Amino acid sequence: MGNEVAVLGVGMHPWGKWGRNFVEYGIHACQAALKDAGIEWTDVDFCSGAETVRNGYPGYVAGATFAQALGWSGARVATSYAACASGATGMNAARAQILAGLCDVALVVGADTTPKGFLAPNSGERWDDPDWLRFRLMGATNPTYFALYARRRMELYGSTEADFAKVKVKNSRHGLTNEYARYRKAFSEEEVLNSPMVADPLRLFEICATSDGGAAVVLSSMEFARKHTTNPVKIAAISTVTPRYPSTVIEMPNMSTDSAYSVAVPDLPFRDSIAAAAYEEAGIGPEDMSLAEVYDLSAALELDWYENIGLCKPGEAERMLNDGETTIGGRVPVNPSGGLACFGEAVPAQAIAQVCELTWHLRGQAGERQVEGATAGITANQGLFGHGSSVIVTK
Amino acid sequence: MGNEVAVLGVGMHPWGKWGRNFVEYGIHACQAALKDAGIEWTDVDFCSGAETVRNGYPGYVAGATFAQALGWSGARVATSYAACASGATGMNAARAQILAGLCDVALVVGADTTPKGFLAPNSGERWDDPDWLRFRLMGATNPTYFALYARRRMELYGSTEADFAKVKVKNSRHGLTNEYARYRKAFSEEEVLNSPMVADPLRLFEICATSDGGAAVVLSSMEFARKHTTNPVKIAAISTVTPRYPSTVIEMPNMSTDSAYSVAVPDLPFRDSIAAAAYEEAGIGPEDMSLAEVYDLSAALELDWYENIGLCKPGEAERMLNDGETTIGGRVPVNPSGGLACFGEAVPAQAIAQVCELTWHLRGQAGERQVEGATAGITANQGLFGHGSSVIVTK
Amino acid sequence: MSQAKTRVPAIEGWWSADGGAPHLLGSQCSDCKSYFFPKESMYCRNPKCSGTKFDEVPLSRTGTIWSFTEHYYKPPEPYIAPDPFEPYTIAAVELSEEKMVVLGQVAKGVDMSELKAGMNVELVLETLYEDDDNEYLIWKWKPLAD
Amino acid sequence: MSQAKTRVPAIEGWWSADGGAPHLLGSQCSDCKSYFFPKESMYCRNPKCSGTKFDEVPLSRTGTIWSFTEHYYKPPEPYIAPDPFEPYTIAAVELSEEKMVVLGQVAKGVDMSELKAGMNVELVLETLYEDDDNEYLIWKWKPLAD
Ligand SMILES: [Zn+2]
Ligand SMILES: [Zn+2]
Repeated sequence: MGNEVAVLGVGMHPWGKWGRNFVEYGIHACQAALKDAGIEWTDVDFCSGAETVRNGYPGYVAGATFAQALGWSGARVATSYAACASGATGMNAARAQILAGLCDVALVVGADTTPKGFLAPNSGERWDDPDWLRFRLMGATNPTYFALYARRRMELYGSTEADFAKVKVKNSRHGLTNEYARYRKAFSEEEVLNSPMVADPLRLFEICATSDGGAAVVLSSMEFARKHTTNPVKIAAISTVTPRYPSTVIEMPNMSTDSAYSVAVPDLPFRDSIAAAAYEEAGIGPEDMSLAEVYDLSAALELDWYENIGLCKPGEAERMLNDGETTIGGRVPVNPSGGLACFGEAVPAQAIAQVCELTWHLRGQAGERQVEGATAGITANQGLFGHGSSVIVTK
Repeated sequence: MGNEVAVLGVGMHPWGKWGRNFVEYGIHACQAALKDAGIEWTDVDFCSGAETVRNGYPGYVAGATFAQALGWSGARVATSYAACASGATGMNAARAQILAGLCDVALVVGADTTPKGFLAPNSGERWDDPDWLRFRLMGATNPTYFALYARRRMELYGSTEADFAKVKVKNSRHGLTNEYARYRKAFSEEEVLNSPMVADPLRLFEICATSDGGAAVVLSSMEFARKHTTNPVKIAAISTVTPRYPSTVIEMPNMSTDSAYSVAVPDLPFRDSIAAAAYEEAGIGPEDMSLAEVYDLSAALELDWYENIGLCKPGEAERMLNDGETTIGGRVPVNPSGGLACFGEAVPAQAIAQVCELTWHLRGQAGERQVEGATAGITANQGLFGHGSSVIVTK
Repeated sequence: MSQAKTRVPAIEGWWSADGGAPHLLGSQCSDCKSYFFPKESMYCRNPKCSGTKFDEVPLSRTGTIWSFTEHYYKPPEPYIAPDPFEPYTIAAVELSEEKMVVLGQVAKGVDMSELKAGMNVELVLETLYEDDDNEYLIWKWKPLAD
Repeated sequence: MSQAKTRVPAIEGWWSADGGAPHLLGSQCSDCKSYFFPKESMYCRNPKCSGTKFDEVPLSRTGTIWSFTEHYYKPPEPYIAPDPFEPYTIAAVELSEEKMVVLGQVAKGVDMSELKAGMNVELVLETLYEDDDNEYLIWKWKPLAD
């Protein structure tokens, strides 16, 4: 238990398509998290920003941008980037500073303002950049990859379009009363299945949008936390592992995988290994989880995650879903926040928002969407270029 | 001394204007550092990359890019950005993981491929971005800021153009035999003073160029290090502090400073506070330093650093320089590597390269430019947006 | 309509039709024999191998489908889409010898409903886009009659 | 040569000449009275203040020179340089009341050799660049006769 840090405060700015400066969302989230923690900004020793690469220099130096906006206090600063895992990397940087005894209190924050439509690569001809080439040579968009995973489930396990639609239906109901969610509308299975096909078998309402949003957490040493609160929620593990060679599951933005010709594939594929490392670090397992927040970049991908984080065996996710086990009230609710289905992705904020959600449930503060008696939860996401993260939060 | 980590290995790729992919420089440096450490890539638990923002997605996720190029090993990964301090932030991330007991061995790497000419802001109209506005509204380039600092010395202390030229002369001699330096030519004071005026009082040969280059260090716990070597060089401190409000010295890329109308200026200006935090962390002071590597973005700026890192009192830097105290063989040689004057800046690699240089001197491996009997050294740099760093390396 | 356009690769050095049937060009580490596509030329990506010598090799021109998808909307640039836009199918194919998965569009005229995971496919060359002078060729995957 | 061009600000809302002499427009925190330029409107940057209300205020139009420099080379875009390029001088000026340093070009016709740290200057408006229709105005610093 020597690896634990306290989640002293959490805060978010509502997700949406506000079109304002990302700094505003981040500061709003910071203020909320500081207030929730009951501390002042000047108590913060370390300001850990999750970077946005779409907002010029202020986004590249997000940690410093937020520190300046809150008021230069002499705090130490860092900014992390790891695609969808940026927020988790930011939390991991803060956790390590605390566990190393280099600081007592850290503020972790991520916020984004996103352009409309498909995420597209930067402009210019970049024949060296796989993210540019995949569009140029074959039109492989982000939904391409999600669709390949979805179709793979159908071919392997006989999953149906209705199964995928049901994930969206479930998440849309979960997020209905979440004040931070962008979309608060209960979708029916029929509505989802009638939405336009984007990348077969995935339809428009099954693919995650990009959003503006911001989230922040205040982390502290357990010693500091005990002076401020009783029984704080704790971070028991943060996994930021990379794949093992050869990684033979196709991943954004690549057009090819490693070859398993001369080296055997590892025991665990990459997505499974992310959560496995978190469980190992926390010393608890999937059976101990009360809830999970996973990256439903597509409705179908949520089903993969059930298996990747060990909630069920490969091929059993559809049964779990259809039996209501992952609905609030079920055995282990998944995405009680509403997930990306209700939020849309605000890249640097998302992994932090997942931890905010778990924290509210473990404290019993999740309101109408409360998972009763929650004692431990796990987050999971996967980004580009071998990035992924999993965070375990416990009571 | 519980805050120490070992510098187990160091490595660099020569600086230049090679125009190749930045990954190549980084991998070259990594291989050199791993070989120097006597370990394999698969021994590395944590791969900490310093980001380059000018090389597309592979640059944004530098840590993962290098980890993939070396071969996915399942290592944990992070990427840090902090402008000129990126490399130090990457080392600080690695140090914290080690001190927290989350990993034993970390590889820190930064590399860059830079465009020709002045550093210019990203394209497009960005009325929100101070880095864009300073060019648009007044043509405030990077040399503008260096020139303002230089002229301030002249006005305040009576520094002369000859003083600035002598810094370049000294550094050009220091770097003459450094195999990693880009420029290896001994400049005379006359040559420097005859070079074209760029931003008065700074001339072309007194302003740092942008370079391609790569540098890497292997850091480990002291316990791990003792199994692999005797008396490893240690990192005793890494400072990444932000300014304190109000910060009233003009800084890139801003067009204005904070106001000291309602809050008094802090005891230490920002640049002084960077090194002060490092000394406090290390528990030693300027008088203990055998050498220093500082950011001579301009020849004149090196003189500011003498005072900022406490080698002399304000206004005494010119005397120190002219008495030969900062020349190899003098009391506390500054930039024995040749500094940015001989390297040109490769942003994400530079703060790491500074630590490589100190390590060679502390080990007695610096060849013809060896600072004899070196027992401790300090690095310092300052970047954009409230970033700066200082690292103290000891024997 | 005058003469035929010149057929040029949409990207240089990634495939060849020299010696008959078209195939992708990969590289193989001289030390550990690992295959790479696109070609790796610097440093072997097998973490236990520090090989730096690579041979350019033709890759298997057949493989089996791992998964597939059809696109109904025009993707953003730099994709050069026909006007009017035409849906296209992408398949992920595991090469028979190298055990690596390579994406590619599926050959024109193949309906997505004909595809199945595990199906054998072969590599063909087709036009990706064209301008006034040239047709730009890219590899595509085409089901093998069995 | 027909009529005079329209004089418009090179950036909106950063300065004003309303009520006579030109001055920069800053903001002042209602709580701690800290000044900000460019205007802060969201959250006070004094770390000990959590003010979120700001008044737009005119800033001192005089100050003292902290430092200065003259540029001999054309800077990159987005600077819009005259053709042929003309050297320009930039001064860092501490505003007399607000104790903040604000950069600006030095007024045309002032030779850099006339400048000294501590010298009193005032704010004037001059053309930064022009196009067919407009002259774009920006603030500049001009030494005060004393
Ligand atoms: Zn090999
Ligand atoms: Zn205030």
